[in-house]
Formats: sequence, C-alpha cells, structure tokens
Amino acid sequence: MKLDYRAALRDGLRHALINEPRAFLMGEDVGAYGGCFAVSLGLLEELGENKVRDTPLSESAFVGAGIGAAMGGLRPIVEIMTVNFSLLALDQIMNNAATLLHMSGGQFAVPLVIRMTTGAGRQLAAQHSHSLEGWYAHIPGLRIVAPATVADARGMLWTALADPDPVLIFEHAALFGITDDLPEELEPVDLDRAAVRRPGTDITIVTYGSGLHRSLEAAEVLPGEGISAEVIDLRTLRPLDSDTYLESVARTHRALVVEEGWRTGGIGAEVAAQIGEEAFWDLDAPVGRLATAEVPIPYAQHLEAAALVQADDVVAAVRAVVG
Amino acid sequence: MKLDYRAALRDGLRHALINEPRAFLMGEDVGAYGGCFAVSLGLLEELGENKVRDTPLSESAFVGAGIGAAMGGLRPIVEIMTVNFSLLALDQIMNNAATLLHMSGGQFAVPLVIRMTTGAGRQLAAQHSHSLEGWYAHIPGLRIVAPATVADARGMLWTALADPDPVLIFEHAALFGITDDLPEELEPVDLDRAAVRRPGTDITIVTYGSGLHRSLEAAEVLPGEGISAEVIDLRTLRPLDSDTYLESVARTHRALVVEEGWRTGGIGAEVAAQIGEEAFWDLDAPVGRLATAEVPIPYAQHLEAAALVQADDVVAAVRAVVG
Amino acid sequence: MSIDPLEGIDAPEAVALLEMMLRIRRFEEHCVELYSAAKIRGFLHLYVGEEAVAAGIAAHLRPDDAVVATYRDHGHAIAKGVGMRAVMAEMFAKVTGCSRGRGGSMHLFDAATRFYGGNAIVGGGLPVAAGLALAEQWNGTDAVAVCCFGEGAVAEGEWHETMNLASLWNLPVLFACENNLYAMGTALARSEAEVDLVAKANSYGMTAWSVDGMDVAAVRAATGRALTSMRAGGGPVFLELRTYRFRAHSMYDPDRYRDKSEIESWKQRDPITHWRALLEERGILGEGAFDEMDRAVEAEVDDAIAFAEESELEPVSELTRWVYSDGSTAVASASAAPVKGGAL
Amino acid sequence: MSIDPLEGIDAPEAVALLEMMLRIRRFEEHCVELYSAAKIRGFLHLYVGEEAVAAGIAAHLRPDDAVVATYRDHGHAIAKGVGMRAVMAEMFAKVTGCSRGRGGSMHLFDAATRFYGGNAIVGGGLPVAAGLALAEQWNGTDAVAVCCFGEGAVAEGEWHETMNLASLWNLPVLFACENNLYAMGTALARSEAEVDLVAKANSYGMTAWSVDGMDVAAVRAATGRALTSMRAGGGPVFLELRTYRFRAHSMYDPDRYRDKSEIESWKQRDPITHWRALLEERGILGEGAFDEMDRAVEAEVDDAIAFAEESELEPVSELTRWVYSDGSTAVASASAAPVKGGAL
Ligand SMILES: Cc1ncc(C[n+]2csc(CCOP(=O)(O)OP(=O)(O)O)c2C)c(N)n1
Ligand SMILES: Cc1ncc(C[n+]2csc(CCOP(=O)(O)OP(=O)(O)O)c2C)c(N)n1
Ligand SMILES: [Mg+2]
Ligand SMILES: [Mg+2]
Repeated sequence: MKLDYRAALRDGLRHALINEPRAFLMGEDVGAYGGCFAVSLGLLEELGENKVRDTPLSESAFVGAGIGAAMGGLRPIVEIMTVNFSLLALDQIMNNAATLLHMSGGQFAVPLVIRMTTGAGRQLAAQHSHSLEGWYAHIPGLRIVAPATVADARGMLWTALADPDPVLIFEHAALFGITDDLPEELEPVDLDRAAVRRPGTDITIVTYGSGLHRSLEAAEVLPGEGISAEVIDLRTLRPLDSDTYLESVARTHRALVVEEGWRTGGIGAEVAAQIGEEAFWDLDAPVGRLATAEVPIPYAQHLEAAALVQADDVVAAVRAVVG
Repeated sequence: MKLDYRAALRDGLRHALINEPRAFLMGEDVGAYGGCFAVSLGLLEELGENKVRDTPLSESAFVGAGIGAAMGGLRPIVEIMTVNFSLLALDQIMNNAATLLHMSGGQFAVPLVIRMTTGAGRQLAAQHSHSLEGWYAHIPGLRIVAPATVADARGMLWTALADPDPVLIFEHAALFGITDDLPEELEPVDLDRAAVRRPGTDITIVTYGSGLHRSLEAAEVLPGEGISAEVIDLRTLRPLDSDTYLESVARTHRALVVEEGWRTGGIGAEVAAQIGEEAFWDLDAPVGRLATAEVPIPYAQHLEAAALVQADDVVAAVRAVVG
Repeated sequence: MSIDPLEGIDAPEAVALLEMMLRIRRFEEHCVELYSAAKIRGFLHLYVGEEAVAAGIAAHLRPDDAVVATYRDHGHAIAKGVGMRAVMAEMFAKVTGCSRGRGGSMHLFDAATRFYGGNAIVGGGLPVAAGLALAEQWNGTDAVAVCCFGEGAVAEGEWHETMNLASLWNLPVLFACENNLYAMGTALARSEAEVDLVAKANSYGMTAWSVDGMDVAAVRAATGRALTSMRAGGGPVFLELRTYRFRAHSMYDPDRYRDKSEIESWKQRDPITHWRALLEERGILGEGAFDEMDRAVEAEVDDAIAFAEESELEPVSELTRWVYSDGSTAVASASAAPVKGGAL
Repeated sequence: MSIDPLEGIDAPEAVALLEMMLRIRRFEEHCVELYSAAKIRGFLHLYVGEEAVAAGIAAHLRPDDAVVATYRDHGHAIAKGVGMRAVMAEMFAKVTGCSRGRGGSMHLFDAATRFYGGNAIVGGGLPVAAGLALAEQWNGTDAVAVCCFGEGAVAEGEWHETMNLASLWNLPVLFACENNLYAMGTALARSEAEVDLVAKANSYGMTAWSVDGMDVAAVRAATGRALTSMRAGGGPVFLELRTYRFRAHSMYDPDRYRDKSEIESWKQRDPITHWRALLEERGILGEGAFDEMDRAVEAEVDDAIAFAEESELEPVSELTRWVYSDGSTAVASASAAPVKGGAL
C-alpha cells in the first residue's frame, strides 16, 4: 500500500498501541489536537484517554514520568513535539533514563521510547530548527534512531518498543511528504544494522535522515562524472554499526559523511574519526565531512538553504574527496 | 605568590567583581555557604549582596536571568555548581544565550560568563561525574574554555568577562589541589590560542583539563622509551585553535587526543577528524583517541579509575600510535 | 463596581488605543493573505482578537521599558513601537527586517524600542525578562520589563522558577499572561490542576489580578496600576488577561478542538468593535472617523508591504556573521544605561 | 487539639518505630567513622535528626509501594526494608552492595523492596515517582509511590511540573517534603518568596498538610491518613515534614551558615530521645529495654560492616555491563505486575 512518511508513522504508532497492551502515548497535543504533525490524528478517538494522553507543557515532568512508568512496568511512548523542546527534558534523559540501569547495578531497566521530530528546512528559524540527534548519540545508555525512509518510519517504533532500554526516535519534519509502497503487514526494522541504500564502488557516503535524500540525489548525478557512490543510511546513530561503513570503505577507499547537525563534534566527526582510526590504511584520501553551517538556522529561505547541506554540496564534496 | 587552583579561581573572581563595576556573581550557595567548592568564600562578606547573590535551586531561571541581565547592560557571572546541573539550563544556554545575537540580526549580544565545575575522579557516581565541556563545544555562539593550570584558573575569567559573547568556563573539580607560583599581578589569559605545555618531536598529544595532567605525566616517562611527546592544552574547546595542533602534527606526524568526556562524538572525535582532514598527508599513523569509557561513571574507586583515562593509558596509547 | 471605561483616558488617547488595535488587526489580516501568497513563510501565529492586551499594556510603556514576547509577537512589537515596515520586511525575510530576516514572524527584535523578541520556546522568555528587570533594578532606574506569554506557559518549570525569583528579588517584571484558554489544542483545564491563575501567582507572594483582556481600557488601567507600583519598587505583578484568539493557533492548525459556537461567542466581544462603538457613542469618534482611520491604517500596511517587497535579501555571504560579535553589534549591553549602584 | 501520641499505635509498633529510628541513627553514626577511615568515599549526606520522617512514613508502606528518595537516602532505604548489609556494602563500593557498588551513598537501589533510588539531582526523582504512580494507577492496583525530597527542591521547575501533573492526573504519589530549613547553606526564606509550603502545594489543587517531622507518631498518622485516601483513589498528597538535620549538609560542609544555638535547640527535639522517653513513661519500654535494643542494633550495624568489609569488589571486567540490558536485568518492568486496564 502507498503511504507517506506521516501515515507510516501513524500506522506504526497505532500498531504499537494496539499490539502492546502496556504501551501508551503521551505528550503535548497528541490527543485532542491530533499531534502537532497530525501523526496521532484520530488515535485518541479510537483508543481512548488511557492510551493517548495529552500532557501539560512540562517536558521534564512528562519525560520523567515516562521513565518512572517504564520502570513501573509500562511501555510508554513519549512524544516531545520537536527536538528543540527536548533540551528542557535533558536532565531526565541523561541523568535518569540513560543512567539508572547501570547505576542500579543492573536492577532497573528503562524501556522507554521517546519520539520527536528533528531538523530544519521549513523556515522556522533558530529555535525551531535543531538537528541534535547526532549530539544525543554522545550519551551512553541511549539508543538513537532516525528513520529516513517510509518503511523505517513505520517499522522502527515496534522494534524500539521491544528494546529493554531507552530509545530516542528522531523523525524528520521535512520528510513527512515522501511516499513509498509498503506491504500491508508492518515489518519491524532491524535497528542494529545500517542500510546500504545504494551500492557503489568509488566512494562511501555515510549519512542518515534528510542527508540520505540529499546524498541519493547526488549519487544519481555522479555517474555522469564517472563516480559511483555507495550510500549508507546509518539508521541508528547510537550504537553505530561501524562494520557496515568500514567494510564499505575497505572497498571504496574513500568516504564522505553527510549530516544535518552542526559540524563540530557531530556524528560526522565520530564517523570520520573512526574511519581514520580503523581504516587508515584503506584510505586514498582524507574523509570528507559535510554538515550544517555553524550558525543558528536563519528564517530567510536563501540563508537557510545556504546553511543546510544540499545535493549540490554533496556532489561538490564527493568531487573534492575523489578529486 | 604560591596559589592553588581554588585560590586562583577565587582571586580571579574577586578581581573581576572588583574591577568590572557591572559584574556580579550569582548562583546556588555562592554567598552564605561560600561556594560549594569554597571558591567564593568570603566574597559575600567583602563585596555585599548586590555583587554576590545566592539563588534558589532554579538553574534555568538564574541562567536565563543572567542572559537578560547581560542584554540589559550588566556583566553577570553565573555559577552553576557543577556541569551535571547545567542540563536543567540547557534550553536557556542553547536557545537563548547562543542564539540571540545571530537571530536578532546582530542587535543583542549576550556578554554572559557561566562558570561550572566539571569532571569525575572523586567517587561521586554517575549523576555527579559528567565531563560535558566537549559536548557543549558543539554549539555555535558559545565560547567554551577549560582552565587546566593554576594560571589559567586565575586569568581566564577576566578575559571571558571582556568577551562580548557567552563564555562557559569549565573548572575541573579534581584539580583544586594543584599549585603554582604566580606573579602578584593577575594576567588575563589568551583564550584564542592553545598552549604547547611541553614541546616534543615524535607525537602530538592534544588534550585539555584533567587530560593535560595525565598527558604530562605520561610524557615524563615516554623519553624512557625513546619517545618525545609534544603536549598541547587546547584551553578553548570552542572555537578550536586548530592551527596550533595542525602545525604540531606537521612536525610530529602522529597524534593522540586525550579527553575526559565520553568518546563518541566528543571533542576528541572532532580533533581527530580535523587532523584526518587537514593533515592527512602528514600522518604516519592513525590518530589515536583516548577518552572515558562509555559508561555512567561508577562510584567504586577501582571502577571509576578504570573508566577514566590514566597516565598509563596515555603511555600505552602513545605506544600504539607510534608503534 | 461600574467605573466609566473612559475614566482617566482623554480623547486623543482613546483614539490612539483604537488606532493601535486596528493597526495590529489590519497588519495581521494582510499577513494571512501574504502567507497564502507564500510571501511569508515558516510559522505564523496570529493575534487577532487579542489586540486589546498589547495595546492596553503598551499605553503605559516608556521607550526605556523592555518587552519580551512569544512567537505570537506581532501585536507586541507594533504596540511597543517597532515600525510596521521593519516588522513586515522581517516576515518577508528581507535584510531591512527588524531581525534582518533571520528571525521571521516568531523572532522580531528591535534594539531601539527595547523589544527583546519573539521567543519561540514556551516559557523561554520568562527568565530573560527577569534578568532585564534585574539590570534596571541594579542600575537604579524605574524602567520595567514586561513579559508576555500564554497561559500554556504556566505549566512549564521556567514559569515557576521565574515567578519565584522575581518575587524573591522584588524585580520590576510585569508578567502579562494572555489567557486565551488554549495552548495549541489543549484547553486550560486539561493542562492545569488549578485553573485559577491568580491564585497560582499569589502562591509566590506576588500581586496578581485577573483582567478582561477584551477590554482595552481594563487592560490599560490594570497595567497602569501595576506599573505605578513597580516603578516605585513594589515588585513584580502578574496579570491574567482573559482573552481569546479568533483564529487557529497557527496557519498549520485545522482548529479541530474548539466549538464553532465558542469562537462565535467570543467574536461578539471583539475588542475593536466594542471600543469603536463606545467612542462613537461618546462622540469621541465622529461620523466617518473610523473609516478614515482605517484608510490611514490600510495605507500604512500597504506601505509596509511595498517596503518589504522592494527590500533586498541579506547577502548569503553574511550567513555566518554575528554567530559571534564582530564589534558591530547594534545595541546592546555595551551602550546600555551607565552603571549606577553596585556594591563597590 | 491534644490527641494521645500513641493513638492507634500498639506497643509492638511503638517499639518498632523506635527501633527503626535507632537503626538509621546508629547506621549513620558508624558511617561517619567509616568515612573518616576512608572506607566510605564520595559524598555522604547524613539523615541524623530526621529519622522520624522515614520511620513514620515507612510504618504505613507496603512492599508493593515504590519509594524514590534523594542523595540523603540511607534512612529511606533502611526504612523501606533494604537490608543494612546491602546498604553498607554499597557504601563500601562492594559488589554485594544494593547497587553493586556503582551508586554509593547517594544512589541506593533495591528492586526487591521497590526502592528506586537515591537521586542526586535535586528534583530529579519527582517526575520518576509520578511515573511509578501512573503505572500503579494504570494497572489498577492500590499501591502508591512515595517521593521524598528536601524543601530546596521546591524551587526547581521539575517540582512545579510534577505537582501539576500528579494533581491533574490524580496520581497516587505522596510528596514527602522534608523541610529541614536549609538547602545546603541556603535558608528557605532566602530561596522562596512564599515560605508556606502547604499554601504552595494547595495552589496545585493538592491536599497538603504540615506535620511535625520530629514526632514519629505525627508523621505516621499523617502518612496513614494520606495513604488511605490515596489508595482509595483520592489523588496525590503533599506533606511538609518540619525537621532539621543535626549535622552539616555533607561531610564537605563546614556548616558556617547556621547558628550553633539553632542547632542545639533542635537537638533538644531529638525524635529518638523523645519517643524513647514517651515509651518508657508509658511503660511500653521497660527498664533496660532501650539499651538492649541498642545493643541489638549495634550488632546489626557491626554485622553489616563486617559483611561489607569481607565482600568483594565488582570485577573491572564488568565495568561496561548494563550500560544496556543484557537480558539479566534483575527486576524490572518485564516482571512487573500483570497488565490490567488499558483501553484495549
Ligand atoms: C517548550 C515548548 N514546548 C512546546 C512548544 C510548541 N508550542 C508552541 S506554541 C504552543 C502553545 C502555547 O500556548 P500558550 O502558552 O497558551 O500561548 P498561545 O499560543 O495560546 O498564545 C506550543 C505547545 C514550544 N514552542 N515550546
Ligand atoms: C539540580 C541540582 N542543583 C544543585 C545540586 C547541589 N545540591 C545538592 S543537595 C543541595 C541542597 C538541597 O537541599 P534540600 O532540597 O532542602 O534537601 P536537603 O539536602 O536539605 O535534604 C544542592 C543545592 C543538585 N544536586 N542538583
Ligand atoms: Mg493560550
Ligand atoms: Mg533542606
């Protein structure tokens, strides 16, 4: 069946709420409003107040309550409208969700799923355009995933819900319109493996989320310049499936990391550093990095576009690496 | 005069409060208690309630109030007891302090200094042992500095206070005891340049904070194995003074980054990625990275010690890189 | 208690209040069209129906008072005196905009009028306003900081922390809570265990009143009372301004969560219609005067649109400028009021 | 109102309350020595003087009730039933400790007794407790969550958000606020504009009482009343427990901010001394009974210390275990109460 990213998210959410009796959704405007991106539209009416809970504007409290409810035996799915507001809940995420299992000597697991949208590209300006998933990947104890495809948008939640530990799902707000043909049956997604979205031989592009689409666009035109790019979608930013990209780099001898977050200390830095460490002798050229300009994202379209990675930038960066 | 790190911090703070009429200190227990690390001991009595302000336990509010006061013409020095609690103020730091100047089209600068202790090593367990300064270095708009020496502990604040933009100073809680002989006159510290703390020829160790001390210890014993290590103290984690370490690597052809933060996406990843990019053809070996084990820091001394980078680890890592 | 609504308001001011509300209304009506025409992008949150709040508060503000608002900030910016041209150009993302096109609708800034944004994080502006007030207190001025926010923000931890800090330190902040009954789709009673916001504010030892936010005279009077006290060192005041947004939360909002009849009944209380009727009834506004005013306002908006249209975009080469100060920072702290007070 | 302090407390329970307080007291007195001897490291926050709170609350708790505490958590852990051996071994950083030596004094955990820590971030445990209560509500049990925290936490945004959420959703959480007048060196009046904590709690529409936290019977009675209501679906209750810590905030604190005379006057109200005197006066505790009890308690502490001394450290090879679950997680959610309720 034909689904767009939003409908796929909704389908995955509905499936999870129905098939996991301990699961419920809570967050701001997930119920009466239908979700700020209409992902949960209709679910309150269908499933009731116990399964779909509107919360006050209290990010720290309802994320923390999710942690407690998870330890208490439920399987909360907490929605933070967007990553931008997750900063208000960071203490709960880092000091509790990510920490309690280890700190309690293995006694208390926190099977919590936190969903949020991420990313720029819609002229929402600095405070509403963060891409912090790569930054969150710094934190041990969390699993960080980022669906870039319609299939992943549908299937990742179910896998995440089965994870005994906290999983943060970063849904990209600029991908809601992409569509795909999916089987009727929901298929859980393997969260342990990166996906080779396009095979190639001359360079390995490591990316995720919106970067996947820019990279695939670039990979379409690169053959015109005689360059065959392999495009890898990380899917899970923590823990990183380094085997997949290292194996690829061993074949291509060149790599470029494409991300939407800021460059300094982003996930691109980590992947580039790893490739530099593990595949040093395989490399024929320095690993390239392409990231968002290190600025608060501006409102103006031309400035925002200039700040973000575009397909052209990927083409140019590939050229520079292969050059 | 002989000063320890704590006394140096106090001297720098006192100097700043006295010589910048617009400056004041605010934070939890900076006044009546004397500062949780006794850094501000005596300053309330000496300088009065207007200059030294105890705040309620409200990290977000008093950091945000510092932002407003800075925009209103003052020069607030906000103390967050430790980096661990700064997560509660992260929205204010990222969405306001780091963003307002750019987002207002250059109209409103935020000349705010935020001081906090960082680091592990005192058996305070997971929630009290974070080293997040490298992580904060991800954020455009902030300057991140980390005094590793007594001189820097004394002088950095004054330079930071003269900065028109927000500066976060990360003081290391395990360094309070180190001492040095300093001139009577306080000398401001150049925050734009990394410092070569020990010259060497065979490998460049890039580090900061507590890592500097572990690295210098290692560099003492390495000559015994015929290895001369150059040790660079970054001092400022954002913006990075890459010239200094790239110049060094061009001479030594080998590099190791030593940090106390977690490895994935840490400042070490950034430095290693940069060296891999900019000095690829200079490198005779992969850039090594040494960081804290990716675990919440445990209380038990032997486990904490195992999680943190020790001088021995530096020696072993240097050997591996030089190998 | 039936005080004359015009008590203390002379004719020119009465007219000015009407004009201010009308300017905000017409400005935003055009924004809707311009949004459909894709001249304005991003999020757009309209203030239509709530104009009496911004106009009533601004009536008592001085140029040296500071204002912090939310993403729903056109009304506050215009009422504080930010030029319509600069605001419209900002929505058009032009370099002549009040934030050089970097902020857009949600992030209007203006140093000249001490308008400190336009903050798109619910609750995010509250501590900033407290800090601005602290600076005034420290400097020994009688200027104040006004913080406008919605009732949804009351649930946020930052509201709580700031209310306490402001009260504890006796800071001259006016907490102007625009209670329009909904935070996006969430009705107050679905998000607050205690819906009496005045009682909540009182629990911080803070003076607080509930005010009819559809009545510009009531807002003006309450603000006047609050500011007089604040300027004399009486400490912060919390105003609950009971109002309603006639439009959806933002242009993205299908407005499924409100009854049409509820919306209609509030529209009967349109602050502009009522104030106009009163002024006409009292003969302050003569025959045809409103239409004339309206034409002038329309002309001002048209001029702003034309200005915005004609303006340039900021060159892309400037993208990374002002991530850090480069010495050119227009305002700010460097040139702020000379330092008074301080213990040394 | 002079109710007999022993109202509703039979002799064995009266003695048990004394014993519980004494166990906590003696345990901590030894901790001080062990800290000086460097057997215990890190931060150590003592509960000495506040024992009536934990003992009085615990008197009404069931094994299936959950407790969340702060860094000052020895008393709560012991009162909830965590074994002294496991607690002491934790302070010794041994693998036999209740957190395998990973948490230390500030982070005691015990799945068996539903003790959810030991949270060292002020306010950090509050939302977690609300979530634990939500799980009970969802599952349709009559178990509750108890959250103990200091009055300093009241200023934090997380307190505000959690109070509202718990009240709004009618969650069975007991907010046990230990008002010992100081947050580190900051006296309540220096951090709160409104120092009446009951009034603050009431502003969330929550039932709240102020209780003499030096009187174990008063704490027990108030808790009983609260839990009865909560178990019947009456929603959260806030208790202000007025108490005092006889010692400094932590072993690092030179205690410069309190008058010696203030400390002395509170010591006159030592909850153990008073309860003992009452029981002796009433003949519930006979001649020599206290000393006998004390000897037994000392023996228990000695045994715990010996156990801790003899225990092993966790092998370093286990350092990275349980950053993620490996299927061996002792408790938790998987084995929690079977799911009842839910809309489907
Ligand atoms: C911290 C945070 N959480 C969520 C949002 C998304 N959001 C934007 S406006 C809004 C509703 C706010 O309602 P209210 O405070 O009543 O103001 P109103 O829009 O009614 O003027 C929400 C939830 C946000 N911007 N910031
Ligand atoms: C968020 C946060 N800020 C600051 C601290 C440092 N700190 C630890 S205990 C404490 C005082 C807390 O006082 P209170 O809540 O009254 O509890 P008490 O120690 O009196 O039992 C402070 C400030 C912290 N642990 N967490
Ligand atoms: Mg509202
Ligand atoms: Mg206290």
